[in-house]
Amino acid sequence: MDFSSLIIIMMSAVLVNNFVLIQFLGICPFLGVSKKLDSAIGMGLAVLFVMMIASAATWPIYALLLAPNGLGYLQTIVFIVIIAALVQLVEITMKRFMPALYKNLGIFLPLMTTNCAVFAATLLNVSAQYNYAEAMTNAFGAGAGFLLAMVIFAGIREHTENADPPACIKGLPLALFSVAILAMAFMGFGGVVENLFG
Amino acid sequence: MKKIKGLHAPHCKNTAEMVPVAIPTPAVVTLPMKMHAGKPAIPVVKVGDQVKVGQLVGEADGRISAPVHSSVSGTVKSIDEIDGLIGEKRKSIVIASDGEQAVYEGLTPPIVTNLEEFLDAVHASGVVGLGGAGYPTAHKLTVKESVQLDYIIINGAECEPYITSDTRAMVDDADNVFEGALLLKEYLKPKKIVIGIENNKPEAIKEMRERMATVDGMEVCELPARYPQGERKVLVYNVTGRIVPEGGRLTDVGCIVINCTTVAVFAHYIKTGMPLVSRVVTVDGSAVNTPKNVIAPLGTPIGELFDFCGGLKDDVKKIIMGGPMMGAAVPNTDLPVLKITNAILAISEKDVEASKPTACIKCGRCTAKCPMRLMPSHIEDAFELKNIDLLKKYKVNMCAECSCCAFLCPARRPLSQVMVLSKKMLWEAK
Amino acid sequence: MDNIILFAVTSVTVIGAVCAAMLCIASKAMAVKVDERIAKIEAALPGSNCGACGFPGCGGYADALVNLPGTKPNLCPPGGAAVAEQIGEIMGTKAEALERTVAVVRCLGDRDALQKKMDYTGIPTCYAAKEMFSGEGACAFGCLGYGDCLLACPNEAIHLHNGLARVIPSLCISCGLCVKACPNHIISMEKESIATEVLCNNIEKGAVVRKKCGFGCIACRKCAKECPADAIAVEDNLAVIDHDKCTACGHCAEICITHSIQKMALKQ
Amino acid sequence: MSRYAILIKGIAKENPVFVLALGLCPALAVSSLVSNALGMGLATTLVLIGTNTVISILRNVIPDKVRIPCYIVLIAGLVSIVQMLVQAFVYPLYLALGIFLPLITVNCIVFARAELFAKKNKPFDSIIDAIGTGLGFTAALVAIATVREVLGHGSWFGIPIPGLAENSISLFSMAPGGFIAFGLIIAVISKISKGRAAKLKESGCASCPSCAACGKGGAE
Amino acid sequence: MNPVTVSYAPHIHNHASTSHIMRDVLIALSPALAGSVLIFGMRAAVVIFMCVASAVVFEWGYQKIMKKQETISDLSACVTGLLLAFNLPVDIPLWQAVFGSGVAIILVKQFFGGIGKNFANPALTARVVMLISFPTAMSTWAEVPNAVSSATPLELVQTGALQYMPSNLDLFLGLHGGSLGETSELALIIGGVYLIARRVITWHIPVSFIGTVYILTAILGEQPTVQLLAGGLFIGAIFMATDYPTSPQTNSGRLIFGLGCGLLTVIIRVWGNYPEGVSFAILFMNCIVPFINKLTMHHALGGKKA
Repeated sequence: MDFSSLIIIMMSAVLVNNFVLIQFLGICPFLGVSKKLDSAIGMGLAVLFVMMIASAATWPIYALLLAPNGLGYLQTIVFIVIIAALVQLVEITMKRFMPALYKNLGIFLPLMTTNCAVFAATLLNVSAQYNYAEAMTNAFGAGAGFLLAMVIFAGIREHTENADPPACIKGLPLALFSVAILAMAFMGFGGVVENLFG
Repeated sequence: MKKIKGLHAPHCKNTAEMVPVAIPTPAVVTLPMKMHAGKPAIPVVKVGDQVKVGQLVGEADGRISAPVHSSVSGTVKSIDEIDGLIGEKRKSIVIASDGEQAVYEGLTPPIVTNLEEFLDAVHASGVVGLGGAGYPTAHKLTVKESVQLDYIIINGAECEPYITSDTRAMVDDADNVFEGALLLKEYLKPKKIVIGIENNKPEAIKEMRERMATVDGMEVCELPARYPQGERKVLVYNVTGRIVPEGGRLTDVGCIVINCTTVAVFAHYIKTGMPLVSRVVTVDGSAVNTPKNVIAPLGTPIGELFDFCGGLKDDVKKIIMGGPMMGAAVPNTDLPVLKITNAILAISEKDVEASKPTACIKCGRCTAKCPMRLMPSHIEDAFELKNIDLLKKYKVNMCAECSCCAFLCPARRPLSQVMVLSKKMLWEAK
Repeated sequence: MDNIILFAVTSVTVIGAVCAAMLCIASKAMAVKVDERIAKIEAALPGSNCGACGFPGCGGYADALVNLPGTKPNLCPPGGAAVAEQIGEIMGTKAEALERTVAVVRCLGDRDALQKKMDYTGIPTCYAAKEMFSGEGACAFGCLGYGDCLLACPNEAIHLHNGLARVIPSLCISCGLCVKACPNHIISMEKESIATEVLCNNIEKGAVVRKKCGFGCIACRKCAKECPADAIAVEDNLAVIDHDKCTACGHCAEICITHSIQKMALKQ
Repeated sequence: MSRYAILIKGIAKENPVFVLALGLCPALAVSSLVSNALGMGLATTLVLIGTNTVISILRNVIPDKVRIPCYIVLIAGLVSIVQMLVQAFVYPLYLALGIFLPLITVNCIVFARAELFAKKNKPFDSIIDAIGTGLGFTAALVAIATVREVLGHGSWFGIPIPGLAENSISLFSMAPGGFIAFGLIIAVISKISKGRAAKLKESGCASCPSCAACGKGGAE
Repeated sequence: MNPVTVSYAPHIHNHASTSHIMRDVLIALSPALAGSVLIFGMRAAVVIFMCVASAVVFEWGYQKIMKKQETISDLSACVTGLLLAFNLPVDIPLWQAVFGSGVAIILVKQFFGGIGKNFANPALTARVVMLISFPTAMSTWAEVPNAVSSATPLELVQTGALQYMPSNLDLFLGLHGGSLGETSELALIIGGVYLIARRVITWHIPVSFIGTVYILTAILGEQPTVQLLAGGLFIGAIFMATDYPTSPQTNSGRLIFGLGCGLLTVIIRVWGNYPEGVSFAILFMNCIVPFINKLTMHHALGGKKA
């Protein structure tokens, strides 16, 4: 297995093909839970975590069960069921054994089921025909990219908290403009990953 | 050690050469029972009582308080609530003067032989921090046994623009300042007594040097003429290099800072038995016809001081009790001269800076120049969001209220007011 | 073909069943007890987290209702009687009736009525102006006119008119946030049934008040003498109406010399 | 409520994208070209009609406690079918939409309608609601795509606009431009509706109806 | 006596104001302005005028329409317009220049609440927007008298066409292809020295930014002198990165900020798709200023650890 190809997969998922900023995945939680830095970190970590376990669970099922039997078209339904079940399971487990962590992260877990970033990560792993290590790296990169974007964005939002925009800009539009600027900053990284590690 | 540099404020010490002159006895004086920090004094006279100069009219309520003495001879007219420096109500004794200025017969110099008697004498003189803080001096000088007192710093910095009353005290009343310093040395036994004077007062430095040079463990420390050298924590840091911890007192680092006029006043009391009944007030500003240093009985309405100085020009737009950096603007000239009133200023309309605040451009000047190393622009943000946790984090409680931030702000943000209100908000939230 | 369909159906079913079974077992094995009444009450509360109940947000109130015995069910002013009744139902207690209250600004000193004593330049909030000789007006007890209450109001029920805060009774949701926001304490929550109210807070002597404000209570005691129900007393140079005794005749408002007693119409 | 009102509500007053701010991911991701936007909107409408119909029919059968998993499976199944239909008949669109086609499964709008409407209403009303919401979604997508395609490509529905085609601002065809165009449209709408939209919806999923379904009603 | 004014202390101020600061920045930019007109001819003056004028008009118009307090007199719109113009090639279509001003003033500045409230540098963001929107126009460079190639030195580095590289002196004086105001390091340094002397900016950001680029490129063997003198490093480091609202407020924060800008600039220049990385680097660092501010918070004199 080529180590540098793993790094490329991860870094490009973090910087170049950032899920939120470039690929428009997981916008809802990104905008909704980024008002405070603490909750942004919690949400980001939850996404990262769920993405990892979801990829860990769905990839083998696809590769071992669905693909060999020509059931690739079942991936949507199977994946979403597995993600939903996993999220529930994690939530229950966490509530029971790690109540402190649950207090911080738990409230974000139910949002994961309908988080398209998580779902997309599992689908992308399959459609890009990654092997297991690559899939896990990709999931980690995507999650880390989400976390990074989320944290930076929360910083910006706290910074612009007492900005005084016109009423019609306040809230969602202002947040969208901030994301746009952040996305442009990320566009500067185009090519860096391939050239640096390739 | 990197000293706190401070900033260039205009000096405007127009009255530095002017020997204080006494104003005619006012017809009525108003003596608030709270001219100091701590508990108000308790009136010991009734309406209609005859009082004489130096007679006790308000008794100190405990040690963190100060007695009030009549500054005129006459009749107690009323005991009423009047406006204080920010408009709050303060119980005050109003005395109608008979013009005689008869001195109270009971005044005798106190017998001072040991520390305890010395402190009692300071307490009885009614003296408080005359530089503006108004903290009862006797309590300030009461240090715990465990404290190793290294420095007593006599504050002659007088870094605020316009004000020259301390300068005059160090020049005209140099002997009393020196004798006070000797008393401090004798009874409090610090390792060193330092008098800090800004280098824009050469005469005061000369006078003090002449006297101090004769005694061991006393010296004059010349300070750069930059604001706020006279802030107590800044003074301690610049003179000794010691940092006063948050919430701590100066004695925690073995220091006491005491105003030079304060020293002169209790020295005078111990010599003659005359308590604090009048003080030197600098009357200045662009709307005053002939700026002067005047000696005014406490409680004199500030309007009479302005009248004595040739009256106010027609375009007066602002009246300030204290200096332009930390003083309080007041709505009328009825307020009395207090113990802490070292200057009153009247400013013409053209010099009142009416420019409206504009948005903070985050230039960082307030942060760079704050002597306490706070971040005023951040504190303003937190204040506007009413975020108590952030205010705590930004340590607004440590603000010295020197107004450096607001002075420097290119956007003219009301930063010093924000600081004071934030402190209040923090205090209310506790 | 049949085979594929069968296989597809089986695999989805099996995966689903496995997941379901796992979750069932997990939720049974690791159940954490939560009083479901909390969730129910939270659902019944308005959810605006205004804090008028005295608890941190609606969730805090719901939690307190269940876990702190003795917490009254009628503490939610925005929710009013309907919510109190619902909570009572959930908790199995009977709710006391709660008359709607409305914020009343006890001052009539707008810019025309009130003498000006100075120009204030500084932070334009009541909170700040209070610390600077109580603002520009001569009266230190009245409305400061910078609208702190207006900012506190979640329902835009307060507006400023010529330097005086006014409440629109129909929009008031009884949360009481304006009462807390006013540094001069001139806003109070009054029952909506009251007929008249003294709209002045100045406790200075009549002659002083007369100089400062055209609508100030000068403590002439006319209302106290003429009130048929004997419901008005003058304390600290200020008339006070005892609403329990008041018969809503409205006489005091008609005879008040300075018009500082006004008729109230707070009902929706 | 009349059926006409149900239909109109979804398009205008409760427009899922502009007013409720749901389904933002597809709204931003596939709105660089009008044709893609239209395809995405119609595909979503199809899924909406399907789920609303089935759920409405089965509303008395599905046990309340496990309704969410049931909806998920049902939606995922329908999405798979739509996916296959698109693949079979409009292959270019299938390629253009890529991953966002299966992602209809996790589109909050579908959940929201199932939970908030189909669960409580008769099948026919539910279908109307689905059509209304779907059309609202489609209209929103097309609106965003119009701005983005006209400015970003200088064309509309692939037809070049003279004068603009050679002076296009390609930012709008990329991710940041998507955010900006969407932000501008929302700002204009909330300006026109005098802040109603902004008030209804501060941002994101905090007031997403399916969040209420997921138990915590938003994270903040 | 008329009612007197009552306000909180202090009752005097020093004479700095926002418009004074902006005026100083304009003065500091004037050598570069002269340089750009000298090097690129009258067309440069036209572009600059369009940018400044449209920036002012956008600001004025926005504030009129939104009924906001008018702030064009603080000159910040002029500075933004001028800086934007300095970042454009001389042959840029004028409508694109106006579009850029609009983005800078309205989208980046006014939508966030006007001066001081924006988190990203308006001129710089507008430049990035234009770079993404008009890739061709933004990298078409006019012939410069005396220069061998119209391509910018950084493009020459990227494409490996080093034989066309101007001499270091030409690079320093600005006699080479590039954006209007970025080419003449001499003029920019004069402006920078003026700003530091007037205490409008501190030395921290420019020095750490330029220093980082120099040291890193030296380590990587990428012709540090050329990297320094070619491209927009100086205008970025002296005028863009030091923009008050979008840079940290403490000196230690400013050092970190400059360091980060330098690092990202080198990464993008050496490995990225774009020949020039200064704008993206500063923009990215703008986004993380809140964190730098958090990290470099002043410790109050004698304050206890919270």
